[in-house]
Amino acid sequence: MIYREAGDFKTSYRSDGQTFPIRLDRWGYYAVLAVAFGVLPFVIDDYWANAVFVPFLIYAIAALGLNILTGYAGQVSLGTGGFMAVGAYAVYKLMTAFPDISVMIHILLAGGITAGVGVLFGLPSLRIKGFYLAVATLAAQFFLVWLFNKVPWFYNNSASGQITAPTRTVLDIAVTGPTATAPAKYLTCLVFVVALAWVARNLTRGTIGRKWMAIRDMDIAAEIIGVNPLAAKLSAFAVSSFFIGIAGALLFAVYLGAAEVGEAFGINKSFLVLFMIIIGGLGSIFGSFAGAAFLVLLPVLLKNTLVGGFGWPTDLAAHIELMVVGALIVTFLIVEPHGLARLWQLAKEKLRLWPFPH
Amino acid sequence: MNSMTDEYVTEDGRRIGGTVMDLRNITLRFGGVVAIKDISFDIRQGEIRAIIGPNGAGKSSMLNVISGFYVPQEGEVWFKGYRRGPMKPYQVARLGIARTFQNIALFDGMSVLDNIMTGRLNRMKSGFLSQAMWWGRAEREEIEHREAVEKIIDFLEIQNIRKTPVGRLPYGLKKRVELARALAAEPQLLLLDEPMAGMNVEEKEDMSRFILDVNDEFGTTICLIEHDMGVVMDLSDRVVVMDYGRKIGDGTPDEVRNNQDVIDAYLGVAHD
Amino acid sequence: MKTTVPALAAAMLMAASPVMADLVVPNMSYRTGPYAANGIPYADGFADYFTLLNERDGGIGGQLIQVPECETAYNTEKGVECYESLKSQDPLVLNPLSTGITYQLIPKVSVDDIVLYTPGYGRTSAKNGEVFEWVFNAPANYWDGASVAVSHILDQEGGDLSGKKIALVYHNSAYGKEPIRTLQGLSEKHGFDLLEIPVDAPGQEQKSQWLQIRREKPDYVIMYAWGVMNQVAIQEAVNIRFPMDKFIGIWWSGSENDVTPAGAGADGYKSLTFHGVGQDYPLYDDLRTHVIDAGKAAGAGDQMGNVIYSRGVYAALVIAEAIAKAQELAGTPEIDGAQLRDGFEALEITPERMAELGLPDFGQPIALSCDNHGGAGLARIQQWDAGAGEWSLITDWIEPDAEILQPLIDEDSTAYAQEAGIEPRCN
Amino acid sequence: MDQLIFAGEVFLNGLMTGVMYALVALGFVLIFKASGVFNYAQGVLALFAALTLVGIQQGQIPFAHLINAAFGTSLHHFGWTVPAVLAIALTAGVMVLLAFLIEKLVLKHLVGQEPIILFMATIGLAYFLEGLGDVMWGADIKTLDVGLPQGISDAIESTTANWFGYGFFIDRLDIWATVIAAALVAALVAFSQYTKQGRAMRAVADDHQAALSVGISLRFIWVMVWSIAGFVALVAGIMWGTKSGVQFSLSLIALKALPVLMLGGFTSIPGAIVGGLIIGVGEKLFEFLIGPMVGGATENWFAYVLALLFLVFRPQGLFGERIIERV
Repeated sequence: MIYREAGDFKTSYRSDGQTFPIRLDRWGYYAVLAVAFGVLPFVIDDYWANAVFVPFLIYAIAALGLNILTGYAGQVSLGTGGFMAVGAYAVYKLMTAFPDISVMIHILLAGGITAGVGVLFGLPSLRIKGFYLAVATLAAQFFLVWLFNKVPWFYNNSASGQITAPTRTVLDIAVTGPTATAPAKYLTCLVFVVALAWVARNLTRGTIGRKWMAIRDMDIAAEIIGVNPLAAKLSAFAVSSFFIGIAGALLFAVYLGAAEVGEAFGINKSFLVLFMIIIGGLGSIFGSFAGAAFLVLLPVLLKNTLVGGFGWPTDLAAHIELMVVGALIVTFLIVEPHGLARLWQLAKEKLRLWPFPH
Repeated sequence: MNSMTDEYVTEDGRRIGGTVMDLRNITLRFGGVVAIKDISFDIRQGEIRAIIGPNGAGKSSMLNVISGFYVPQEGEVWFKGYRRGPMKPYQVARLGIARTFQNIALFDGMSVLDNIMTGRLNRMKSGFLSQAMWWGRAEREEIEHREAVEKIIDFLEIQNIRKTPVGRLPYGLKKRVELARALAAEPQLLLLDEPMAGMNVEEKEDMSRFILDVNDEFGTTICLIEHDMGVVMDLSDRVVVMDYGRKIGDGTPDEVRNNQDVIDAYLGVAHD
Repeated sequence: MKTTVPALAAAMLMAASPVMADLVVPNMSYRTGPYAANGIPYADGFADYFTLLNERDGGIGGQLIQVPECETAYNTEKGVECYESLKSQDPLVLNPLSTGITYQLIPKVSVDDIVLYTPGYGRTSAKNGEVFEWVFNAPANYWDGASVAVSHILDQEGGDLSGKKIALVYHNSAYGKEPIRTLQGLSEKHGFDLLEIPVDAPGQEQKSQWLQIRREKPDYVIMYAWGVMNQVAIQEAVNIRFPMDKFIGIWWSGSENDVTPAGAGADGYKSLTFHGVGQDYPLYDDLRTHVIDAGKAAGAGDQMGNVIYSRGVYAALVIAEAIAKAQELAGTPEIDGAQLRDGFEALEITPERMAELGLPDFGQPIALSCDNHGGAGLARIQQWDAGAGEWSLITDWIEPDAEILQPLIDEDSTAYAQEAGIEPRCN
Repeated sequence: MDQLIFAGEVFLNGLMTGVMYALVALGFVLIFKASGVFNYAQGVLALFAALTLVGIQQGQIPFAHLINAAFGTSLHHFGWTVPAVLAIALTAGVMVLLAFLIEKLVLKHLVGQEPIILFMATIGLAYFLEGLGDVMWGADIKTLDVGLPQGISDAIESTTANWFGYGFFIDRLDIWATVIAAALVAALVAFSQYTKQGRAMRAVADDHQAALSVGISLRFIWVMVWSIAGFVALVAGIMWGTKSGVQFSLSLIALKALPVLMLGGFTSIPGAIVGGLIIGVGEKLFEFLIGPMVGGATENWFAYVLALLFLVFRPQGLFGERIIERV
């Protein structure tokens, strides 16, 4: 009865265009932010940070990025892993070459470099469409992984080609390297997530977002009403890669601490992030978060239930996890192709009308 | 009628100006098939110009040439006194030409409001950073253009559906939204591709009224393709008649109605 | 985000459960994923040995050993999750059987006081205990392996390799690239040509590489492969009729899994090993009685005696010995990670002790110290007998070339110490 | 001169590898033509088929591991072995059953969805089948032997040695694969030309609506096509499994087939074959000629980059029809 629009009149176009038009949503959002910044950092332990929250936040950024490209601009990409690798290696090179500059700036620069690479590999999207493009982006995936494995300059000539994140501090608190504490890692990722989600929301509600969606829904019509397809597609590739590059940089520097390109940024990463946006909801900011949360938590939950709860062998649990993830993807596509975001929206619509459904 | 630049005022008091669009000896081929053969005609400021003809006459191709989607192999397209070189469709749109489509080409994943807002994309100038931050120009612009769009929404009487995703709308309303999107661009030349196709009489009447009102109130030059002869004759100032890719008639509705070639084409007289 | 809250709560409940007083030696295994075929026997061997100690001896020094298993699927992210969830159980030592996960854990274990034991894999320069306080890679590492392989070839060729050509076929990853510098150094020293042939993971298709070998006719092929790359490489070598006795794999390319698919053609294939082969040891009788037949085996019990299984047993054995040593030094059976590190650094496993443990002549003598975390690095050559379907040892222990290796180890560990800001210890 | 002869050998081996790629790509094309589904799971189907074949041959008890874990039993084998031919027939039966289940549980509910949604559904299916295969038959590596020969062909080696002074290496397994692939394609063509079901299949491929209106059951066609694709996957699984043993990595051959499809077009069987050959030869020659200059191991990406460049200049693929955009 409390959750509704009635009495919540919009008196200006400005208030009509805001992100959370319903007051309770707005409060909910502020409450989540308050908990995320004000409570969690004080209670989070290593396991929760490293096994759940940090990967969730990082994947949320990657999912946001891919969602901009795939969900908003309609260009399916399977190159996410490769672009994350660009971010990771860029941040590694920057961190080791300019140790005196803040790592936060390095991470942003890594995103920028990835954006450039993304634009380069986005060029064929002008000519290639649909799943031809999806397969074509695999060229980026495989080529980039090969490149980072092959050229010793990228990994500072280390014997094995592994890159290891040195310790860097922000405000004298270590955020990368072994001494970084769980809250520090968590907060670093959280800051990026909040800022980038806000940027994603702004971009998708304005002119650029409408161009992307117009290209997605009907590219020919979009061009005829005046959308430059090259600019629209490449800007989507650039923004998307920027996000994904930052996710890759955080994944390497903050989360894993050491990485090897073929293993950490292989094609499975591309699929994982794609699954996140399918399950979460294409073309939805909320969906990117929901999908990332779902696919980060599901394996942890299944493992703890099957292995910890039932005492089943770990390998069986891992196989069943594959089956469950696969079945869930199919089920989502059948039942709700718009993902968790639509389910959430439907639930809210029901709630808004409750208790008088008609 | 013969002088291109003479301005005149119609019986119902609309001011018709000089030539806006001039098509000279247009020929368009797809592989070996000739879709348009050596057609010339003009469109004048403020008028409602119709292109009619039987199925397969090349009307849609003609409209696509005007909108820049097809580039003719021969002939010249002059717009506002300049010869238009080969251009990308989006560049043509930026010159001030907007259109609707025979098979509705709305963006199904977006709301009515967003669809219409896309019509104003070319008028929005805020930079990338401003948009990313939603600060200054981006937000101001959004509100300004929203106001303009709301006027069109009021004008076309679609206030109650502005937040509905267009995918859920019935056919007639979609046509209206498409018109709204084209109008939102405040075009100098508005192209309507069979705006009344598939409508019932009542919807057609509504649509005719909107077209006339658009022309009247905003002074928009309109070029339309239509099947329904009756509607066309009532609406338009001048009519081009096409058949098998050729122009077989051009003039006021009355002139065209009495043209023997046109009568033959519509009555289906056998071609030799 | 709201939907995740109950799920989180449930997961929290599950993750927090195990608390115990026993000594915890987790088994970071991979029974799934691309390398499962090798991960399964290793994990079985590792767990079975501790089960044996618990069942037969009541643990070590009266302390039962808990071996919680965590599936990494050879995936670094699952490795992190495993590390964090295992960390809450206060483990003494970790053995992730993955070079990638090892690199990731090296910085972390030094903060969390956990020993990282990576026999025959991981970061080679971790042999330098002055820099890598918490990491042990005895008895042998990748570079030792490369050097021993070349020593064996030298032996075969009567001590002269000048003008010879040796090809290195390697898994194009951190692991596969490890021996390159060693071999480059050795090639300079002994005057042989080195031909580097990378194979991208997974290595399902290696026709180009083996055609190249056929064309360039190297005298010997040394292989650093893992997973399906092993089987395909051996099959392709058989196909091009490369002389099998001139084809030498690292110890990770020398299990039954790798040679059986190639059938009789694989006869004579050689690989390195740093432990004995077969089941002909008294310990295996104990394992059978107390573990397999008692129904307490970690796996299906069908992997026993398999090379990788034995390697799992050996890794467990070294850890167990280090625990015993640590208990002795600390004067208490309830040791912690730091005490185990001291135990490792004082570890001495003599041939007599190996015989006592039921594995006579199974492993080399091990004696570690504060600065030497890698042991002597000896290895032997085993050869496959396809008819009998078993490996046999054909050489005695061969020493690696410290003259080449030590500068490399110093260089790499110094670089790491600088990058990570570590002060050398042990002085 | 030597380089040229070597290149000749590399070329021939590339052709043979190309046949193996085409074999996988064929399964994709069949399903895409008849149902418009880009079946990413084709590679996993091959793995699943090979696993099932070995499991049946060796008399493994399916789901033994799961049953053991749930009920504390220790089952593993029935204790019999099945002859190869019978095992292949039984596996084909399993693949038909699988096709039926996929249609019933997945495809039926996705009729009319956008192609990209269907594509993503098959990625989900791939994950599921991968897990299912492991749970049913275990994740250890299995040797697949149905009696196909392997190793260098002496006849070709000695002949070419006489001709060029350098004996070419051709794997007998590859020769067999080529023969079998040719037979398979011939059988498929014959089936689609001369049988009622085959004609129905082509009708559906041409025009769904029209085929429905003349009374062809779409569901039957889909089950049939997926069964055939399952059978093609079985053949591919046998070939690749004989080469490298049956294990998880087998499913990754799908990644080799994707550039083949981009090159050959998704709807053309000749395209799949020619595309396979081009990719096979291209990547081998590139590795031979350019590989040494850039450090080798180029094969993983070369096929994709080749296909990508090709598509930029010819977006409809090798045999696809020219796309005319209209509004």
